[in-house]
Amino acid sequence: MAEHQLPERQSPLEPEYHPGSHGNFEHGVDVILSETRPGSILQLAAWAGEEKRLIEVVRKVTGLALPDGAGGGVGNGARAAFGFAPGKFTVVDEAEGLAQAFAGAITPAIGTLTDLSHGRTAIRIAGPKAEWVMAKFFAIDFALPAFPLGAGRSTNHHDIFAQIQRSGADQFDIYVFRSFARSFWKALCHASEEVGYEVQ
Amino acid sequence: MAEYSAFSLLKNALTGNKDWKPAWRKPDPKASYDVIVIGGGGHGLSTAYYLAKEHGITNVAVLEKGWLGSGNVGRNTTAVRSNYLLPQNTRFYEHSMKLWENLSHDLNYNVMFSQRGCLNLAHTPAQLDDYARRGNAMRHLGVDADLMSVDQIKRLVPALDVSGSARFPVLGGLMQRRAGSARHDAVAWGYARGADRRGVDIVENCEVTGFLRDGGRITGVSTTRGEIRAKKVALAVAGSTGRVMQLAGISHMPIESHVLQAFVSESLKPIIDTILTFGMGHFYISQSDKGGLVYGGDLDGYNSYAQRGSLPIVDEVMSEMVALFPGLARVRMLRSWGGVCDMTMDGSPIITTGPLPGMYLNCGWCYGGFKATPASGWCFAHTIAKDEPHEFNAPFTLDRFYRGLVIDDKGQGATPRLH
Amino acid sequence: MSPRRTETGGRIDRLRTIRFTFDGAPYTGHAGDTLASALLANGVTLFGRSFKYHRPRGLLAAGVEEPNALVTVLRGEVREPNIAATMVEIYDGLVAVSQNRAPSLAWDIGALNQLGGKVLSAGFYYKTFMGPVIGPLKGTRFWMFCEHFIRRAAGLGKAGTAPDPARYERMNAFCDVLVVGSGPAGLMAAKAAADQGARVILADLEAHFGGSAHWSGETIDGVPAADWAQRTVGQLEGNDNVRLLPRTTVWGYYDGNTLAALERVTDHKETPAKGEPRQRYWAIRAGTVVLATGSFERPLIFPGNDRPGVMLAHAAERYAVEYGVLPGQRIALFTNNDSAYRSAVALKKAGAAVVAIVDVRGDVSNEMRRLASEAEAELLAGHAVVATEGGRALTGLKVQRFDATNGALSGDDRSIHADSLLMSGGWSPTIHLASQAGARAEWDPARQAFLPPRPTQRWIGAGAFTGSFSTAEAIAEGRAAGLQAAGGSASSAPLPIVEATPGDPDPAPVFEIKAKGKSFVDFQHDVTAEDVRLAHREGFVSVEHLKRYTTLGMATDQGKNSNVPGLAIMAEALGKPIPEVGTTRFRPPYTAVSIGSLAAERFGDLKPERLTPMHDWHIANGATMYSAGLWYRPMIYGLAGETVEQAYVREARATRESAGIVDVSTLGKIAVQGPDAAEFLDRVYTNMFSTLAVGKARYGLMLREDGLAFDDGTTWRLGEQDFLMTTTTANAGKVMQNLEYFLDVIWPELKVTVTSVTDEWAGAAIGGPKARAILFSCVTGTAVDNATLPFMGIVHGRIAGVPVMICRLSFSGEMAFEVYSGAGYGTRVWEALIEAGKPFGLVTYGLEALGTMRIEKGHVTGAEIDGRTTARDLHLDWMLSKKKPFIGSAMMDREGLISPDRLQLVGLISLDNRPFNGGAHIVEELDEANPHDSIGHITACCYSPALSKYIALALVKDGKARHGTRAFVSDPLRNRFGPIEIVSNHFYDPDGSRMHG
Amino acid sequence: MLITCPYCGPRDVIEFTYQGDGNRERPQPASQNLDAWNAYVYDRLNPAGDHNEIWQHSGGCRAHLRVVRNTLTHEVLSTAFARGGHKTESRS
Ligand SMILES: Cc1cc2nc3c(=O)[nH]c(=O)nc-3n(C[C@H](O)[C@H](O)[C@H](O)COP(=O)(O)OP(=O)(O)OC[C@H]3O[C@@H](n4cnc5c(N)ncnc54)[C@H](O)[C@@H]3O)c2cc1C
Ligand SMILES: NC(=O)c1ccc[n+]([C@@H]2O[C@H](COP(=O)([O-])OP(=O)(O)OC[C@H]3O[C@@H](n4cnc5c(N)ncnc54)[C@H](O)[C@@H]3O)[C@@H](O)[C@H]2O)c1
Ligand SMILES: Cc1cc2nc3c(=O)[nH]c(=O)nc-3n(C[C@H](O)[C@H](O)[C@H](O)COP(=O)(O)O)c2cc1C
Ligand SMILES: [Zn+2]
Repeated sequence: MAEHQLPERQSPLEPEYHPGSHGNFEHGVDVILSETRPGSILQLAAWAGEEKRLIEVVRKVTGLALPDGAGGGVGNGARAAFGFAPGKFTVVDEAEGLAQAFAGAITPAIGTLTDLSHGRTAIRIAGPKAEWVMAKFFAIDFALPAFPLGAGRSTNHHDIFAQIQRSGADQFDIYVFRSFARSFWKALCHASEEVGYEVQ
Repeated sequence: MAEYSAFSLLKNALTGNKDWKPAWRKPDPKASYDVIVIGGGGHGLSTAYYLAKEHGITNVAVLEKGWLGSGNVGRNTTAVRSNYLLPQNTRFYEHSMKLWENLSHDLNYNVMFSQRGCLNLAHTPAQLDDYARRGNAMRHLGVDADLMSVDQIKRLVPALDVSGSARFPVLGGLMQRRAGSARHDAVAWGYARGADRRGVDIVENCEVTGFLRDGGRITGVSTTRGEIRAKKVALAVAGSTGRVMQLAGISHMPIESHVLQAFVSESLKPIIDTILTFGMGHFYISQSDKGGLVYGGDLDGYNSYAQRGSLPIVDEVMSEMVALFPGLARVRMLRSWGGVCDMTMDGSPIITTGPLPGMYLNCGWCYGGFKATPASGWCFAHTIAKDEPHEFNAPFTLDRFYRGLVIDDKGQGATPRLH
Repeated sequence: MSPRRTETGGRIDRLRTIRFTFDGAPYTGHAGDTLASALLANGVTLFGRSFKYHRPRGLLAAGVEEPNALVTVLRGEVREPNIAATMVEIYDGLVAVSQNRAPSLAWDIGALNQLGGKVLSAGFYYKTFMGPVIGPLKGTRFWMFCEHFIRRAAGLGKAGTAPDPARYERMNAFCDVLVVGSGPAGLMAAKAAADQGARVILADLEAHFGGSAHWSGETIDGVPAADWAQRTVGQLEGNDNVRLLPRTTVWGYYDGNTLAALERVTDHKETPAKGEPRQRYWAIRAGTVVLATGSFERPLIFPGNDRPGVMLAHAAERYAVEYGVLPGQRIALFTNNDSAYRSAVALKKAGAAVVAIVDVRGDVSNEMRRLASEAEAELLAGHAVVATEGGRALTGLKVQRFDATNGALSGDDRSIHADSLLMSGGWSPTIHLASQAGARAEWDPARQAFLPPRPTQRWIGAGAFTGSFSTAEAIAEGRAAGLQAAGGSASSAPLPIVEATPGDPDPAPVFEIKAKGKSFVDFQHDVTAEDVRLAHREGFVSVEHLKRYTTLGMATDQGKNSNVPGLAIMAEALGKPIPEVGTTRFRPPYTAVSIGSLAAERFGDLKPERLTPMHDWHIANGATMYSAGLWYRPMIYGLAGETVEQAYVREARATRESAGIVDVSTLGKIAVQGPDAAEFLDRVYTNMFSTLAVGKARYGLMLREDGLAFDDGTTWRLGEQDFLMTTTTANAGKVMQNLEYFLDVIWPELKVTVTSVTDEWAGAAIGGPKARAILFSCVTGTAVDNATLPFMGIVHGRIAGVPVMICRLSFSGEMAFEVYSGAGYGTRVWEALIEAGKPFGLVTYGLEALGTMRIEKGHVTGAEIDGRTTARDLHLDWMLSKKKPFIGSAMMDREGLISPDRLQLVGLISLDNRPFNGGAHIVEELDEANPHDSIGHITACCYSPALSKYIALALVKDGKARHGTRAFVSDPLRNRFGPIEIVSNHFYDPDGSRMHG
Repeated sequence: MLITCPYCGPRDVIEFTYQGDGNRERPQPASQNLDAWNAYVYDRLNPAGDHNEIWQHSGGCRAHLRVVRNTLTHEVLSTAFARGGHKTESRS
């Protein structure tokens, strides 16, 4: 099948996305906020007992070696994967088209594949105060020993569901529902004012 | 016992207030009674009062496991209204309202019933229609109801944010002007004194721990103060219904016990002169005569007998409060507490004979039974005395769930935490 | 120099002068002062008026428990009432005013209440104001008349209505050890736990760490206790694993070792930094909590004990040592225990004359006698204060001989000239947090105090909190607690060495001196010892009745000063020991917390906004938005000068005449996938889905377990094992939860995943006679003719280069299509459709027009599926499959659900050509004055452009049988009455020929 | 209150939705025994003490859990996936 060149997607953050430094930044910015706009965000779900096979499929298709265990995850800059629920994984790729790559591989015997590339918005927060700002929103422990590198967590901030992956010692990738993304982004900017933030 | 009046107050003041007598006696329980009422809350006490007053049955004991009024009658937010949607409820609560309107005189005890109105705020046109439906339903049963415009609301409650910029702007509201609030403790004490004056024994610190039976028939109770026999045993234990029914061998009921929290602020000069509810959440508020803002919100949402709540509801209630009243952010919450509510599967109460012979059951008040206190006792007394319900409580049977005759004002079905 | 400031001493910064006003008068103080200490230094004695009698009141305390000196702090228009002056740190430009007085604090008209005296005894209002039993003032009238004045007289401060511009914030924290209180015990605990490598949070409500070490004058490890505390704090500060939270009150101890704390971040600052919150609400989940919250000193109850100038002994000590302020020049002390002697010495050292120590105990130890002489105070052992003198400030007191064993007074009274009387009635451990879970505190007869209950959660106590009132014990217990909390083993390292004033921790069991005059137990609420005895006489003897009858302990200090003395008086009246009377229940918060702080980040932002992909387009193109749950949806796209009705009528008419397009992205969308997906849907829906062909959609209905209607929507079969379910906007979340529940709990054997894909897809519904032509002009990659895309068919193609999925289905009743695309392309597809529609007269329409067209068609929505209706009530019984069980099938035929007098869906036509209102009722006989006998109500109404009539849907008793009959609309709320005709709910195109095409 | 999700670990109650009495047994789908259906839909054990109940970790992994929790103390005694499998004992 010939691939059409697809138009650029519209970001839900657009009117509220203001690159530059904001808030109390006179003494430097302590967090950097950005929208990472991955081309593909997939949910893979394995039937009970099929998790290992699914992990193997992920490795074959993406080259990512998912650790087996609740909330385990990996990333390599361009691609990332993490568990967020029993038998369920989020797999992200900078590029579009990851769903097609998985289409044949996730057989009905293993589980299901759901494309959420449009449905979730990916926001990255990085910097020395990333944990501090995240703690304003989510009742989970962001300290490195409790939330190791690569790991994933499902949680929520009131009405807003979030899947969070730790993509660096001082860096988190947050996946929120697209329809809530603008509200969440505004709240995140607001909460970051105290420490000074930069939007990239 | 002395009548209460301005005159008696003055006379006693002159003698150093030395002559006041206990508001009710503290008798030891007798070996047997015509009727035992279990539960010294509002409903148990009013039941005893009306048994004596309306039916001449005075050989009655009210057994209370703790101190009188230690249950929900002593910890509720005191909203009294009859603004229900469904006619079964409206008729019953309107009967209660009429009793409230004369209660202080009836009891010779100032229960401070103040008809300062209850206003339900609407935030969407659909909600306004819903309230109109309810208000019209009330009007068709002869109960007062009005729709209020935003301007009228602004004048009534100047502190309220009615600006269009609010996340959920106020579009109007349903007002029941005859609604109001009463002093919760005074209601318990007033009924206790009234019942006591008519010969009822009010026995505190007397917990029912079992039921006496003769065959299938209930013939009395065992208590922490000994066995007590009775021709009729009536339950009015609200949040403890599940526990007490289990003592009678009935392990399952269409009831879950849930905790509801309430809050009071530090005392303030008058700022909110009515009862107000938020349409986009569960928040409601009024101001006590002492000046404290008395407010609350939703159930904590899980089974509990613990009379205390968890933090998320605290946050939720306060968020909703400042959404309506951004000027009150600097007012401070002084105390919070919880009560155990007997939530039924349709959110409406149960007042019935049975389910066991010799037993009478009054329960299922959810978080709204304070307003029912007079009518509940009045109807329950009738049911006990006549062995059949009065038409006001006839719909509130126990088998209505099974027969598909639920009285579901909120339309939430058998999910008690949502009623 | 201000009259009461000492020459030296105190932990204030004398080089920094701070200017503020109180009741409009300008004052100065120093950095480190509280409003209380600064005013005291300026010679102010009158701080407030009491609640009931409006008696003049001075400072009682120096900390959070202050009941008298409540002020309102103003920041511009924004008011913060009822703040204890002892807790306000002054800053330049602070504006504070007194409360509950008119016209001024010094001359308060409310003081006339004192004349009411005995009439206004406890509970008086229950006995009067009932008014006449007959006549116009019967019922509630007379009471409400009186109440009007009572309400105005009651209340403390005045709340503001100006919106608070401050920012509030929440912070979630996790730690191994939370230490509450930073006195010697808390500091040691924090240090010990931190040294073990535990994650530690140390919180203290005061601005400075150190607790009593901050002002005790003791020596620890050879340096002043305050310096030791500072050094210890310094050691903690350096640790990565320690978070220090000054000005942070831990106010609630909740289940699961979750504690709530309030940090006052900028209340002490003139202006906050950018983005800095005024207050931060900490929700702390702690492994173990060390409670090192210290203790409160109790007042003694004697006549005139509320006169300005009568103060707690340790408070005076604090003012002197911490702030360099003397509460008076000639000071007398009145005590039942040893701790006041230390205070006497401290005050003497600070420069005051200590004229007398009145001790109720006959035999006072030699050590204390020595301290008395060190303070150069006359010791009056076996004496008691029986009166105080003065007006708005103390001028003297009277003492008499006192027998502590029986409370008897004897001999002549003797006057002592003093401008300050300090009292100590013993100490009560601060057990509030430990008791919040409802556990019973235990009375210790030696300490004459309630000690903490046995832990119901993971906490360890230390220091004065446990009743160990010496600093050496506090230090030892603190370290042990810290070690234990961090999982460390006992340490053999030497403990810091304490040099402290000696003293016996046990007071004499004397609480009240019974003499002539009003003796206050609850200062703020004016509850006197006599009120407690009146409660006893009237039978309100249980401690909870005592509290409620007299309001003892219900004031802003929540009984911190009054509970134990009140209990003791009741116990004596009953002739029972104190523990048999019990103590009232401790409740959160420990001290009052601002409501803004609890709303935290939701202050000003209660709920997030949920936006469709085309939201910005709607706004830019003149839509009036309507909030539907959290979503925003276009209501109308009004033209200049149009009313709402004109707009929706135009939009609906144009749709039926040519074509209209509406954003349906908010519909709930759930991917139902897996080998058992079809089987699952058969169980969930009342009708069959396993028979649905791939590439087709079907309308489905769900019931609740109890047999009532739950939700409806179309479900599309995209593949053999792949369905896309749509739900109503309002029920999307509920349906999702219901599906998950059944899959997890009831039918775990089914291999199905359900995933919310609401946000994945943008949806546009385009309908009307020209709709197909419009699609034809812009869709590529698929045909859209009747054969390729029949009713309920699905095709995949492209619009503007974007992949789309098109299903032919109709809510409006017209030939209509739902066009789904990836949400990121939603606006692009939407714009392309609009562009393509231009030649065809395509209009955008909003919810009002959508509603109008669905009413014309008689389709149901949430107004009809309202949780009380059945499928039959809504004439959807044709959807109830008889071939299979489904959720609700077993329950739906119970007697109440099939009875003939149920409300059933009908249509109504206005016969007087006037509009209906939603929520109006229907009657058979019109009675405008006394409306009665409603037979139903309107659920939705509109002007129907298709019928050129005002129409409505309604639920009416036995409605189906009434088709073709007349009745009346009865809407007393809006005074709208008039004749109607009851008809079928299918007003328009009942056989569906338009949508089938 | 904290509930330990076997997948996500201990989480605040705010992340969970209560789904009630876990002792109820749903009749077979085709069952015509109305008493059994009524009991399933309407009757609750509602004990004062340990209670077997269902919670959904709706603000997390969305799994349903069987939780044993004391209704007098709110202490969570154990949690397990409703689908079976991993169980976490909390009582120390
Ligand atoms: C926070 C809160 C706010 C509320 N707000 C409102 C409101 O604004 N308006 C409104 O109308 N309603 C409100 N309610 C509901 C209302 O308080 C109750 O529905 C009503 O009080 C219940 O009736 P009662 O007074 O008889 O119950 P209770 O006062 O609870 O009486 C039951 C009594 O039974 C006793 N008992 C239990 N077991 C035994 C035993 N084995 N032996 C002896 N005695 C026993 C209990 O100790 C208790 O005293 C609220 C409830 C709560 C918790
Ligand atoms: N009879 C006596 O002489 C007597 C009696 C009691 C105490 N003391 C003295 O008290 C000291 C006891 O030391 P300690 O460390 O146990 O207590 P402490 O009084 O020194 O410290 C307690 C600290 O806890 C803080 N605190 C209380 N509740 C809090 C809350 N909810 N949130 C945050 N902070 C809170 C207080 O602000 C205070 O700083 C000793 O120095 C002892 O000599 C003496
Ligand atoms: C209408 C109302 C007003 C109240 N006002 C106050 C108040 O001003 N001060 C106070 O301390 N408590 C107040 N309370 C709360 C009670 O002190 C108490 O917490 C409540 O009755 C529950 O009892 P418990 O906390 O002993 O369980 C009020 C309660 C109600 C119902
Ligand atoms: Zn989980």
